[in-house]
Amino acid sequence: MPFIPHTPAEVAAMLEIIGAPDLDALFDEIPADLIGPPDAALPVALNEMEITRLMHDRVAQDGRWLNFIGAGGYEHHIPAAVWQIVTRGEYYSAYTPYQAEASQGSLQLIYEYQTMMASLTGLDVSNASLYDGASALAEAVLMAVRAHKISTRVLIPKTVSPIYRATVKTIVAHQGIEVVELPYDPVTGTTPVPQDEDVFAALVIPQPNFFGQLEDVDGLTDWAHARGAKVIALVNPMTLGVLKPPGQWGAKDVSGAPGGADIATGEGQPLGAPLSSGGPWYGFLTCRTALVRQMPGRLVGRTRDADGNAGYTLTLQAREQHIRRAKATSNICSNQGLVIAASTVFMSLLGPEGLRRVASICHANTRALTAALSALPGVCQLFSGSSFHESVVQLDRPVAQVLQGLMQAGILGGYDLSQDYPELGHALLLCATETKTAADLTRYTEQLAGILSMEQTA
Amino acid sequence: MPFIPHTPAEVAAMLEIIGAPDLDALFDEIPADLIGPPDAALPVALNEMEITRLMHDRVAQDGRWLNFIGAGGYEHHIPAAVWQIVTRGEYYSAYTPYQAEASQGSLQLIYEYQTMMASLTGLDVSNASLYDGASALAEAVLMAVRAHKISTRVLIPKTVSPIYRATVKTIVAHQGIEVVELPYDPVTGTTPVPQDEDVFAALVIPQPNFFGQLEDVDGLTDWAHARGAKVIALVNPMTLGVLKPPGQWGAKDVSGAPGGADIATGEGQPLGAPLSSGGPWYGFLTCRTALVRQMPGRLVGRTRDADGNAGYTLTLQAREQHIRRAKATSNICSNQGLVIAASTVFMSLLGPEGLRRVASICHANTRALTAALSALPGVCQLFSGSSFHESVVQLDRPVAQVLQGLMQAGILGGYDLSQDYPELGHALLLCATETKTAADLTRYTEQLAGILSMEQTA
Amino acid sequence: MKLIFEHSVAGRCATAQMPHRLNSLDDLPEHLLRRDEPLLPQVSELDVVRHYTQLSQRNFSIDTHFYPLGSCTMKYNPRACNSLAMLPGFLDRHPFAPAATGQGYLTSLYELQQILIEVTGMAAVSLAPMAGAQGEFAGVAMIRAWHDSRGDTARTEIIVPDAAHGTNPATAAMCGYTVREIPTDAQGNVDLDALKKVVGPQTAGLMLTNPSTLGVFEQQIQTIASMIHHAGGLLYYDGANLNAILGWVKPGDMGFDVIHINLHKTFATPHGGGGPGSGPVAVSERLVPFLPLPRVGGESGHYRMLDEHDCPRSIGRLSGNHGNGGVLLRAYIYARMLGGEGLRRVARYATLNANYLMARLQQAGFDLAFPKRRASHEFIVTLKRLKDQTGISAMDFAKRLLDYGFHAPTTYFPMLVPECLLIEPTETESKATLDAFVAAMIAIAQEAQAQPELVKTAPHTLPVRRLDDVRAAREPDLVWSVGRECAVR
Amino acid sequence: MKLIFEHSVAGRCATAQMPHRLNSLDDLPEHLLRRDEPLLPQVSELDVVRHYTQLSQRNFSIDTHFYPLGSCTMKYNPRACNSLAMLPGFLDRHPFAPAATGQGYLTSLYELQQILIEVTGMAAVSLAPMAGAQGEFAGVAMIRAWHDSRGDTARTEIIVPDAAHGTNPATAAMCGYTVREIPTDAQGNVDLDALKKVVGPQTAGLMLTNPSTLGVFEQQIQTIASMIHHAGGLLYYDGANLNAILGWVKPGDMGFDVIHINLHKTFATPHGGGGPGSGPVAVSERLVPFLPLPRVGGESGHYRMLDEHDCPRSIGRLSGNHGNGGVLLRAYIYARMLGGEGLRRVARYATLNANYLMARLQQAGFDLAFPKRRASHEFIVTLKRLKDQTGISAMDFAKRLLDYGFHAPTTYFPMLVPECLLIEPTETESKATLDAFVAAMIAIAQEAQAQPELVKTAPHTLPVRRLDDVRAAREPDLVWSVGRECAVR
Ligand SMILES: Cc1ncc(COP(=O)(O)O)c(C=O)c1O
Ligand SMILES: Cc1ncc(COP(=O)(O)O)c(C=O)c1O
Repeated sequence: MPFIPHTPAEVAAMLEIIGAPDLDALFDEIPADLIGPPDAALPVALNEMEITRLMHDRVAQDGRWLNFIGAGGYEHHIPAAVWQIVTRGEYYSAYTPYQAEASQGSLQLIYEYQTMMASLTGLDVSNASLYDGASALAEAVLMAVRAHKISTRVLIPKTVSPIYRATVKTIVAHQGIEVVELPYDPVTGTTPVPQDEDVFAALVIPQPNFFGQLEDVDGLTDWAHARGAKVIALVNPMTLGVLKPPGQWGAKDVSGAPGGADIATGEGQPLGAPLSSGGPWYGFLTCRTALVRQMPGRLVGRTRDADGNAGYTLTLQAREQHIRRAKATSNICSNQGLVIAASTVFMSLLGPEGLRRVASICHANTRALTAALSALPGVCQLFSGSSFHESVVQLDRPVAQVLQGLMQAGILGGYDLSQDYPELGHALLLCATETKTAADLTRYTEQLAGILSMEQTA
Repeated sequence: MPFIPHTPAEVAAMLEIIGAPDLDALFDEIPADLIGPPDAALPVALNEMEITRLMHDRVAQDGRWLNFIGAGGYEHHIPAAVWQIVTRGEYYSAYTPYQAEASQGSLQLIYEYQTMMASLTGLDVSNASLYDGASALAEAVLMAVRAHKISTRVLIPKTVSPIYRATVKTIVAHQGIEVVELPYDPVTGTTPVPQDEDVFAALVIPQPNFFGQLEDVDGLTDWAHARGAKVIALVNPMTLGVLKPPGQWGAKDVSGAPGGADIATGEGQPLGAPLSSGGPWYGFLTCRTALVRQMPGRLVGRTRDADGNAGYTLTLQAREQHIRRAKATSNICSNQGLVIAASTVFMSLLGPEGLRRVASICHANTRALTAALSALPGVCQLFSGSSFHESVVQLDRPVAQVLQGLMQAGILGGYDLSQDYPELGHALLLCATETKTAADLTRYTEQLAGILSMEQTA
Repeated sequence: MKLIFEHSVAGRCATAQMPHRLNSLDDLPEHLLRRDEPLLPQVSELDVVRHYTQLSQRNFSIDTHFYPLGSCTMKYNPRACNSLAMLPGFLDRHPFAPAATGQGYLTSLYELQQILIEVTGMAAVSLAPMAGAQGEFAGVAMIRAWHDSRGDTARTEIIVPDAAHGTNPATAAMCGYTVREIPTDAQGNVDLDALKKVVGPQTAGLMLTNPSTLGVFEQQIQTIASMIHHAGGLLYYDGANLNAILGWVKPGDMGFDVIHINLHKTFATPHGGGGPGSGPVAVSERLVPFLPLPRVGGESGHYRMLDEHDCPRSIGRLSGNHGNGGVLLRAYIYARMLGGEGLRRVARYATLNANYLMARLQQAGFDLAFPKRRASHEFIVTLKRLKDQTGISAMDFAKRLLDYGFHAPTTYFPMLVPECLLIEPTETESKATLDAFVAAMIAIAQEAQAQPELVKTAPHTLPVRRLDDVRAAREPDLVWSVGRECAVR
Repeated sequence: MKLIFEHSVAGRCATAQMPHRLNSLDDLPEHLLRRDEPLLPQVSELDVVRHYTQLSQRNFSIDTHFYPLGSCTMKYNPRACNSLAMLPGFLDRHPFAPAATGQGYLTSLYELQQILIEVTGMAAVSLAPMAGAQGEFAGVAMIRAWHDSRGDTARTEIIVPDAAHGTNPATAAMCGYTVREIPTDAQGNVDLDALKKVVGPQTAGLMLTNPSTLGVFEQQIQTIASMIHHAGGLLYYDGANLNAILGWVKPGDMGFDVIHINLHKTFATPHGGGGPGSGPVAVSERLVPFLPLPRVGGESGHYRMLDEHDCPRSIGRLSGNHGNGGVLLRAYIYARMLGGEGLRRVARYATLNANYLMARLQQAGFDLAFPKRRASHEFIVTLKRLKDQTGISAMDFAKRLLDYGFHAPTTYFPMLVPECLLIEPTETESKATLDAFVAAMIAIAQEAQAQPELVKTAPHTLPVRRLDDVRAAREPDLVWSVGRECAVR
């Protein structure tokens, strides 16, 4: 019996103690008509050897590719130590640290994670993760609206990932929140300071934005703050090794309080989570101390034990669903604990200098690739202004067709923008992280040159 | 500086304490003419990302194969838990448990291993491993000669792996030991009871032998014992789930003492070590209590601590080189600790029933494959008698040529015996373990049929 | 133990993880760049490995301890699920890589969908929700979408029993509903009279866990279902306790319209110190169009993710991709290793273990919350009598269990049972382990009489002693900063 | 802790690891089959995972503790070496698979050979030896083969300094030589006069570790080499301490003819609780024909294992395959991550750490065995004075260090220094760790005066207290059998 240790003799002894004649009797409180027969449609058991062969075959089927897709998920080197450590049973098979004294490992690690994320984003506090970047943005929107108290209008630029915007809409749909999308400047691919004069609760500012372009975060922050709204920074944490942290966006505010975004959120994947077809990744969320009681998700605090020694425990749980129920800041319960454990180990291994270098090389590689591709006939860089580690090029023919051609050469050439942004024409979003060598960039360039030199098929 | 944590400030502080002006000064006792310049011929450092890419490329280059080679290394399913557990840092990065109190993990595990191996082979005690099966056989020969005291002649059948025989010769070469090779019966592929009437120290009995055939272990054991010689069993531990253990070979001896082999040895790889191009595997060695002081290698014993609780420690070290020096039973020091840790976890997961089933399926698969192949024109099974999970078939053309053809179809078809045993003609040794499905056997059979149906190339 | 930051030395780094150079960023506007240095530790690779290895040893976990945390289904997480889901090819695949490059992966997900449909008795499933609570969200949002699609927009309430997990009312609120809580009767069933009183035209639906978090099977489920359906509402099944009936009772057959499944419970995916989980949501026929996106569609060899074009009436997306892919792979592998028969066995033996443990504890003198009922896969012990006698609370008792090498059961949930321990042994634990746990429970009960202080001040053998929760909440210390080192043990 | 056998229950098994059926064996003769059942545990997968996970926590290791075990070079074992060497394709390859299916693997080995040749200054290398001692065996066997090849068969002795590791004399004996031990002078160098007396026509060779196991560099090495060579003998270099001079001094340049390298020391491959190691043996030009088999030969894209046909004068084979392949891969990966510069840095910082630690301990009042010498990568503290004063031995001191969370240095080796601690910090430890170790040493020295019993009865905080070694040897209990359960802690 896979994973069930009982022997017939034990079962008999246990039934005897229970006073039940047989195993079926244990279900005797369930209305008999509800109990079904064994399900013949389900497959028969495979032993570990068989499933191992099956999964090896499946993964072999999917091949190895040279990947230039970014668009919200980034291929980075993950040190071997990261997942070797976090898949240790003590982390992997523990649950939420409800018994603090028996969970100091997870708890201290989360406290360290909170510290790192708060510092990286330049804000005061961090929670212990949400599901992913898109849903975390939705939670940030809800949080800002709760904090603002007056308006339920939220401004989200079109330079935020379309899929993130869709997710926000799904999740905030039933709370009377009005999501207003802000247009972008077709020349720079960034969000101009809006003309909007209505009251609103929050402005979301992506940095870098979905096109890889750098927004005028200072101007946007100051504009929103001047109107009494909260600023939600949507950032790629990998870039924060070199880009100005949300906590420092904009001017210091008149009252002398620090300026900066009020909330920062985003996808934690670049910090140590494998692409893994999209998950598990995690959403991070940091904010100013003043907002902490509006924050969804778990928080770990440092405290003292009966001997006065430091120890760690879940805290401020009065915000959470298991205490607050219908009045909780969110319904979230399980989060992405193991992935933030990986991130914590990842950030420890990289340190400030590693993060800086990785980010700088991603930037340099994408710049170099963009330049090389743009030099080809039929290709041009779409936006002016600064981009970080993604950029948009325009092709002389449908992107899907070109990507198909690149696939023949083992290359995944980028993300086709024409579905989400038809106004941009044959626009391709590409990304070359630190994992790409000069030879990889050349290979891409040469293959694309080859494809574009062919007659265009209908 | 890869893996070196020092900062310039720390280096300066440390030099100050030492009282050395600079780092070079630390080498000032080394004759200056011995110190060379930096070595330009060595490659420059790769960071982890780069070496990761390189090794992934290398492993991809080597491909995936359907393997029917055995000949001393056997493809078995290894439960995922095995190497996930033993590569935990606490096992992986510990050394020989010299400080027993700080090494109870490794020590208790070895004690468990010793118990399992002793029981599996039907003998009294086991050491904590030797390097591999071939070198362990050499150590067993030396041990038997020491124990016998009179003769230095050792009989080794030709049905022992040629490479094992070669290894024994290398290792015992300088101790005046005469190795006599015993012929095999060309009909059964097994070793007849010898005619040899001279005194000898020990007889090696392989079971199954290199051809996969089962030897008359009882007859051979009794014959050797009747002549006052020791019996060294050379066994595949995986088969001992179903084959008679060495400790029970032959008749009980007249004095009422148990019969059976005096020493058992062999390659531990089938019990949880990956093929891994040949290593690290390990040699096991078990024997009767009476011989324990002749045994090479480490031994763990159970004892008590100051409170009377059970604990484990290295023991009987007076046999070993670090105490006994030139008079030690062997020069072995580092052994194959991590691999026996894997074996111990492996045996625990399989248990007696698992071992039995795996062995029985290996046997059935090889039988089925042999039968299917033998039914092809141009193929016949070479030996009569019983074989276990390897068998020899004779082809109508050179084996190398056929193996080459099978490789085109992604199949490694077996081990070519014609180099080591030219007298057997076009003989191929094949092995189908439990990892092979019926479809795999069919694939092999069909491919071979295809190859053999072609005209023979010169 | 020191914090990783306390190992930091300016200028140190884990060099093998460093790119060789820092590339120039001078093409970027100065004012968009970072000036200060983030507070990440500057440590060596050995520092990191040693710190987090040592830290890990300060956790209880399934791999090291019996972990009978009620409602959480802390069963053995097979190691093969981890290693196979982490094969390099699976890890390297980008979510936006074309479906053609992911047939191996998508086939696995598609087959998982089929398995989940089968065991729930529903018509279709979406794997998108990333935990149980998000599955609940999707479910209640679909209930709303269904009512809306019929123009039935006056329904404003979701009914939730008082025993429900906090995620249920919280979810209903997130979906804009008012929560109507209903009480539980003495046998742990829903109080039907109370239910009758709150059901009406304003009822959008009812959320129910069955077996409930009280550890008993709701026997009147069919009556309840018809009451709700009769009033025009829909039934939501919180599948957190599916482990108890897997392969025996299909939520669809009980009359439920929507269900989420906690793969990190019933399907043995790891809990990872808090997550990731996965909460696929399955629905009956009428709700299929509303399922969240994406779902795996297509046919063998040509599977792909269905999107807004395929499913225009979907409630939409819940995440940037399609849920916790790696968790889904683990669940799939687990399901295939168990097969149909094995999945059915899960409920049988989880129930056996719970009833055995319950019987043993009852015989040892512990009070059960529902002594007349069968346990499902879990059950409740109440220590109220002990508390009244000795002042020792369920929390004290729980802490003392840690000293005996057992993770504590869930405490103070469900809230309606005073001083409760919700105990869920799961099917993967052996009789010997359960017996050892009973022995510890008995020993502590004796200590409670003989040496109450010992229990009240527990734990005594863990890396820290009892932690001050009040201080943690009053003076929140949520992030570290330089100079804030404190007593180390 | 219980033994795994004590968890065993008849009829239990880890089902997922079971083939579905037992195949008939009735074609095999009855008398060749097993009748009894081997004593393997009958346990579940969770039993196994939990038992061996818990057990692991009862070990000190590099990943958890500072481990300054002299002569063993317990440096950080990079995790990437493990994961890359264990890529499924490497693990699945059969040793007899044709070279064409292993070019990725063989290229790595070939390049490792080149790296080892380069750092040793020798002409060729064989990766076959499976640990240092087997490398020694191969080396001495080659010395013998060389003399034999020249008809110079009257050489019967190998000279070994008294400070040598036990494997040296043991190896010489295995190769049929008589061992001539020579003393060490007060500065830790070989006593040249004594050497002169034993060198002669009967001398086959000399085995030397340099820096020696006394932690000092043998300064007269060039003189020694010419003495031995002059007498017609060869020089064997025990490379266990290569970490101390890696990239600075090449054994070949010192005049050595043969060297083994402990990859599990200098090249950071794991020690695995005792092994596997790897002991490649490198030789100067004249010994090349005798190198053990196999070696990797051929050229890029066409590498293959050289065998008896290629190298007919080889001393032969030492194992069934070609050494510890997986260990070789790890060493290769490590070497590539360090590169030439990084390898040279190893010796520099290993030396820095040793000299720093030595200076600190000396300043704290500890006696050094060779106070006038530089430490190489290790050094010796002698506690003779303390022993005389307090009765506290090096062993007591070592056990007390465990209580402080440090693995003990090597004790009582080399034997010629009384009450010695041989301390090797390695280059991967930080100053902070060394400082903490010094603090512990000082604290224990104070305890030795103030509370000697505390030290004599240490350890006090480990899973077991001081173990009775005498009992272990007098009443050997080497295997367990049913009914032999004993006190558990
Ligand atoms: C009964 C019940 N419902 C819902 C949930 C929420 O599931 P998740 O934590 O996966 O969001 C839980 C989790 O503990 C639960 O026990
Ligand atoms: C100086 C010295 N020589 C030789 C050896 C033997 O090496 P191995 O254990 O790899 O056989 C050692 C091992 O500890 C050693 O320290």
